[in-house]
Amino acid sequence: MEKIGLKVRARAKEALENREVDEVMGWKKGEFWYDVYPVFITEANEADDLIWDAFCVNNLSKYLIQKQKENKKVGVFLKGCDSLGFNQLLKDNRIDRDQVVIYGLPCVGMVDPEKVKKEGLNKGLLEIKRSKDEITFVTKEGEKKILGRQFDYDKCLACRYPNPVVYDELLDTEIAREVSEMDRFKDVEAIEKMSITERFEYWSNQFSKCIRCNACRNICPACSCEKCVFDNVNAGVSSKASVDSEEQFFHITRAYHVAGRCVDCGECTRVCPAGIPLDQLNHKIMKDINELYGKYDAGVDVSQDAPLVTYKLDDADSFTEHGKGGK
Amino acid sequence: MSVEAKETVMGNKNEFEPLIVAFCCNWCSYAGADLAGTSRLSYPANVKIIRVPCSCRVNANFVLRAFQRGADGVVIAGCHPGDCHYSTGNYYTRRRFSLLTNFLEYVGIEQERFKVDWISAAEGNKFATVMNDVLEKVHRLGPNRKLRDARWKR
Amino acid sequence: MQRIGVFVCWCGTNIAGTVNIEKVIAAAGEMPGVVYAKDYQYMCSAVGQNLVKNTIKEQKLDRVVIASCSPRMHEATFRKTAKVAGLNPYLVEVANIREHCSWIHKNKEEATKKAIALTRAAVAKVALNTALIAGEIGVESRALVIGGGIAGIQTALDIAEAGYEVDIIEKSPSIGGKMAQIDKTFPTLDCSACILTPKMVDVSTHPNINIYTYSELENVKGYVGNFEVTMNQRARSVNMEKCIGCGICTDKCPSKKAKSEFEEGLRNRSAIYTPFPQAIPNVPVIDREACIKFKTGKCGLCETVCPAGAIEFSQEDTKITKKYGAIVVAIGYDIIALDKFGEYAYTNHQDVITSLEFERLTNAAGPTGGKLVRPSDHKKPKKVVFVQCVGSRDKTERGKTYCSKICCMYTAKHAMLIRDKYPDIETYVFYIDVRTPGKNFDEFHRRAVEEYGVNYIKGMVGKIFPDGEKLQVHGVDALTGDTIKIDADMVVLAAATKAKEDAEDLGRKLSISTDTNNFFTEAHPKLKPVETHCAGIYLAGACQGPKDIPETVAQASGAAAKAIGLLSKDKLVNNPCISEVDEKICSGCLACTKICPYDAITSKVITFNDHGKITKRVVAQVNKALCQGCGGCTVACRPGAIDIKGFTNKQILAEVDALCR
Amino acid sequence: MTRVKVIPENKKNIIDKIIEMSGENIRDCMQCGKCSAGCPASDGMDLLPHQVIRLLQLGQIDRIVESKSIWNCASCFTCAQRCPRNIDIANIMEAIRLTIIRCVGNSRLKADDVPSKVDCKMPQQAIVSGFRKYNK
Repeated sequence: MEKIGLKVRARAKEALENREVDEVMGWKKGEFWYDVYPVFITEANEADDLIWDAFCVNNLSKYLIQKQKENKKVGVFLKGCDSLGFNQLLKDNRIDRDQVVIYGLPCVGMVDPEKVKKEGLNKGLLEIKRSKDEITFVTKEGEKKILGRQFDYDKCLACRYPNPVVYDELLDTEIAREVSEMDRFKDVEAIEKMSITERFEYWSNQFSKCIRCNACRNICPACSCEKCVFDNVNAGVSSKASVDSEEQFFHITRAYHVAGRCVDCGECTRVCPAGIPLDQLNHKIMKDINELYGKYDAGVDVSQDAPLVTYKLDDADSFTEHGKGGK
Repeated sequence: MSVEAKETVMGNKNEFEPLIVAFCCNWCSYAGADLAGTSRLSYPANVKIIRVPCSCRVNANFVLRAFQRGADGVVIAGCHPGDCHYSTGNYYTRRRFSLLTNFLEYVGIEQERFKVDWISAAEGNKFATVMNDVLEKVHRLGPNRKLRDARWKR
Repeated sequence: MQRIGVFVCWCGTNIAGTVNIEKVIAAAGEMPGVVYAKDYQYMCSAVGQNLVKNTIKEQKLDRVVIASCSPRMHEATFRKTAKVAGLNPYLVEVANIREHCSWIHKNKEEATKKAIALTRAAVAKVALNTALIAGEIGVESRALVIGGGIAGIQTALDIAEAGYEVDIIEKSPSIGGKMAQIDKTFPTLDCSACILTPKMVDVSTHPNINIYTYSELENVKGYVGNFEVTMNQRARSVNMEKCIGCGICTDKCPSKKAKSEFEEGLRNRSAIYTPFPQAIPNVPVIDREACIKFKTGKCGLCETVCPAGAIEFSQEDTKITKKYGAIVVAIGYDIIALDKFGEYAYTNHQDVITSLEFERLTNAAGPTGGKLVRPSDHKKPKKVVFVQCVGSRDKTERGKTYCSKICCMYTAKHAMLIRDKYPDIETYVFYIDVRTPGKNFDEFHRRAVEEYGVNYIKGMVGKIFPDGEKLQVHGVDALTGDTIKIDADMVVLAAATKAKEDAEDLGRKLSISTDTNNFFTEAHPKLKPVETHCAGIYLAGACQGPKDIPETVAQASGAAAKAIGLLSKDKLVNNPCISEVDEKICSGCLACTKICPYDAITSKVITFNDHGKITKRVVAQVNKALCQGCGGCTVACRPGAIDIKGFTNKQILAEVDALCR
Repeated sequence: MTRVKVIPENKKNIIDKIIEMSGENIRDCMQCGKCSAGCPASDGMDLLPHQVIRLLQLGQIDRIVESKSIWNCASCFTCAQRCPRNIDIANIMEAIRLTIIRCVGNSRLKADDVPSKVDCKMPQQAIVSGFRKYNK
C-alpha cells in the first residue's frame, strides 16, 4: 500500500501545483499506529503528509458539502464505499459533480484497531504495513507477518464494492472480490429468529446505550439534510430527553429516513461511541426492499430512482393476506 | 357476539381499556367509516379516527408518536390501490408501510398492534370487521408498554 | 390567548341518544383555549347556524369547533357560516361524533368518553389552524362526454344548447348505444329509432358538438377546470370528408363472415360496414381482422368501387390531446355472460335467446325484417316463454346480487308486442316478483296481463332442455305449488345487466372509484347522484347503476346542468389546503418532485445572506394551481420542510396527543 | 282474529337446531321456486322444496314431519347448485331428517338387512344415501 501512498502524494502535489483544484482532501497519520485523520491541504508542499495505509477508513465525501459552500474546486481520494456515499450525496443534490475531481483508490480492506488490541498485538507496536492479504506488525522488537484478513472491519469482510464506482482517475488496479450474497444478511436473520420479546429486549438495550451524540448522523452520507427534523424544535417531532422512547423514536425514524438510500458503508456502527450495531437496522430494511421490490443497491446508479420515491402497479405489500409479501 | 358485548362480559375482570388510533384517508376509508356509522354497524369505542387527505399523508412519525403516547394499536386505512383520489398516493403508502410493518416487528412490536388495510367508501362492514378484528387481537395482547413514553400520563 | 368556541349538536336523538351532551359541554369548557361551549338540537339548521354566527360576534371567537356529524356532510356549511360571521372559514374544525361515535356505540358512558376525546382532538387541531385564502384557477370552457349512447347524446345536447363546446368520444363506429338496438320503448311503445335518430342528427349538426367515433380515451391529466385528455382515434381506413355514405362498398365487400355486434351476432356483416342504416356518422369502418386486404394483401375491391375515392388503407391511429373543463362519463352497460347458466341451455341451443337478441328479431331493420321467427329454422313459434331474473338477484358468483330494474318492463313490452302482432302465439312469463314502479309502468304491465292475456307464472324455471323440435321448460308455480312443464318453441332470457368491461380501468384513468360491481360510485347516493368524488367529473346513465331510458335522460340533463354550472365560472376557487415549502429548512434533495402525482413541485435557486456571505441554494417550490393537497410530499421530505396547510405535521401530532389523553 | 306469533315458541329451538346443523340461513330464501322447478324427485313430493323452506320460515315443523318430501329427496344437490340465494336446500333436508330420526326411535335400516333390499339396477349412490338417510 506504501507504493500507492507515494502515488497519492505525487498526484496531490501535481494537482495543487498546476491549479487543477483549489484544495485536496486526504488522510494524515496521527500520533499512534491506528491514528489517521482527514486533512485538507491547499499548498503543494503539504502533500508530503498524505498517506494511504490500513487505517484510512474515514469517508471524505461528506466534507464536500461544506467545501462546496465555499465554492472551491476540490480533489478528493475515495475508496469503494466512499464513492457509494459520494453518489448518494450527488443524488440528493447536495454536491455538484463538476466541482470535484475524484482520485479512485481500490481498497483491500481497512484494519480494525479494536481487533488488534483484542489479540494483544498492540504492545510496543509502532506501525502496521499491509499488502494484499498479509499484515506486517512493526514493533520495537522487530517485524511479524500474519496472513489472512481476521483483523479487517466486519464491514470490510462483507464489502461488495472494493473498487470506486465513480472516479476521474484510478490510482491502482481494480480488485476482484466475490462475496456471497447468501450470508449478507446473516446478522438480520439471527435477530429475526429471536422471539418478539427477545427482540424488543435486544433493541431496547441497544437503544438505551445511545447518548444522542449524533455521530451516526454526522458521518452518514445519506443523512445530509440542511436542518435535521430532530434539530428543528418547531417540527415538534421529538426531544432529546433521556427517556427510552426518545432514543427508540430517533433510531427507528433515522433508519426509516435512510431507507432505500443507505449505501451500507457501515460507518454508523464504526463511529458509534456506545457501540450500537446500527447497521443491523439498515440491513433489515435493505433485506426487505430486496425481497419486496427487487434488489437495489443505493449509491451505485445515480439515475435510478430510490425505491421509496417510485412504485410499480403490482407492488407486493406485507400487510394484506394476498399481499404476496411475507411478514 | 361483537367484541363490545364480549368485553362487557369480561370488562369488569381487568381494567385494560385498549386505545387504537386510526388514520383514515378522507376519500375512501373515512367515507367507509361514515358508511359503517350510517348502517349502524358496531365496533368498539376504543377506536379513534384521525382524518388525513390521503393515506400517503401519514408519516411514520405519527405512528411512532401514537405508540409513544400510549396507543395500544395503530391502524392506517387507505383506498384500494388504483382507486386513490390522487391516483398514485396509495402506491407510496403501500411501499412505505410494507417496510414499516416489517421493521416495527423486527424491533419487537407485535405485528397485531400495527395494521394497514385498504377500505373503500362502499365497504362499511369491512371497516367494522377490521376494527373489531384489530381490537380483539390487541385486547388479547394486553396494554402496550413498548415505545411508550413513561412521562405521558393517559 | 385563543378564544375557541365549541358547539355540540344533538342531531335530534342521533347523537343525544347515546352521548351525554352535558358531559361533553362540561369537558369542552375545560379544554385549553376554549372560552365558550354551547349545545343545540340541530346545529346545521338555520337557528343553529345563527347561534354560531351570533356567538362568534358576541364572544369575539377566533376559532370554532363543531361537534356534530361527519365533516364530509357539513364542513362546507359551517365554513360558510363562519365566513358570514367574518371569521376565516378555515379556522373551523368538525368533530365527527355521530357516524364515528353515537351511531356506532350502544353503551352511553363509552360513547360519551369517545365524543369528548374526538372533541378534544378537534380543539387541539383548530388551535393550530391558520387563516387560509382560497386561490383561483382558470376554467377551460369545453366539456368532454365519454360514451355516445342516449345518456351521452342528451348530455352533449344540453351542454351545447347552453353555448359551450362539447366533444363526444365513442368507442364503436357510430353513436346511438344500446337504445339504437331496441325496437319499441316502454311505457309508450313508440319506436326507439323514431325518438333516437332525430337526437343523433341534432348532435351531428350542432355547431358546438364534435363527435370522435371509433376512438378511446388514453389518459387524463390535470384537475377540475383544467383536464388534459389524450384520445386515440383508431384508423377507420375511410376518409370521413370524402365519403358520401352511399354504401356501395358495404354491399360489394366479399368478406361476409364477421358477426355483426350490433345485431348481437344474429346476422353477419361485411368487413367494411356501418353498424346500422341510421348510423351517425354515416361513414363505414374497415374491420382489419375480417378484411381480406389487410389479412392477405389481395382484394381492395371497396377502393375500386368507391365513387368518392374515400378508402384509405394507409390510415393510421391518430392521437388527439385537448383541454377540457368538465368530463361526463356516460359509457352505459352490458349484459352478463350466460355461459355459466347451464340449466338454461343458452349456449347450446339457438332458440334460447337474450332479450336484446329478441329486440333485434322484432326490429324492422333487424336480421328477420321484424318477423318473429325462430333463429334455428326460421319457423313461427307457437309458444314463447320468458324467464325473468336470469343472473339478477343472484348471490352466487355466476350472477349479480342487484335487481337489474328494467327487465320486468321490457319483458312485459315483448310479451305484449307478440300478443298484439300474433294473437295465436301463447306467451308465458316466469317471474319472482314483477317490479314495475315507474309512472304508468304498473298500468302497462297489467295491460299485458289483462288485455293481451300474457300468462304470468310466479316461480322460476328449473331447467330447459331440447326435446326434438321443441324446448322443454320445467318451472314451478310457487303459488299453487305444482310444477309446470311447457313445450316451448322459443325461450327469451331476461339476462342481468352489468357494468362495461373497461369501466374499472377508465375509472383508474379518471381516478374515480367503482363499486364492487364495477358501476361508478357517485359522490352521495341521495344528495349527489350525478357527481363523483373527483371534482369536475360527472356521471350519466347506466354506468352509475342499472337504469331505464327515462331515468338515464333525466340524469344526463342533471349531469349536463352540473357541467354547465362549472363551465359558466371563468374562475374556480381552488382548495387552499395545499403544500408549502419552508425554504430555510429545504435542503434541495427534491425527493418531493418525484412523488407529486400532479408534478406541482419544481426546483428554484434562491440567494440569501448566510452570515454576511451571499450564497445560492436549490430549493423546492410548489405551483399553487396544480397542487391538490394529497400530502405525499410531506412524508418524502425527511426534515419536514414541506407541509400541507390545514393538515400540518404539528396539527396531526396534536390530534394524536389529544386522542391519547 | 287470533294473534298468531309467526314462529311459535316451542318450535323455536327445533328450527334453530336445524339452522345450526345445516349452517344455512333460511331467511335468505326469496321463494323463487327454482329448487322445486329443477328437482328431479319433485313429482313424488307432496310439499315442494321451496314450500318446505317456507314452512320452516313459518316454523310449521309438524306439516314438514308428516310430508313425504324430506324422504323422497335423493340429495342430488341440483337445487343447491342452482339456488340464486346460495342456500344449500339439500343440506337443510338432511338436517330435518336427522332431527326427526334422532328424536323418534332407533335407526330404521340395519346394516345387515341391506343386501336383501339391493337389486342390481339400483345405483350405489342410492344405497349409500338410503343408508345415510335412515340411520342415526
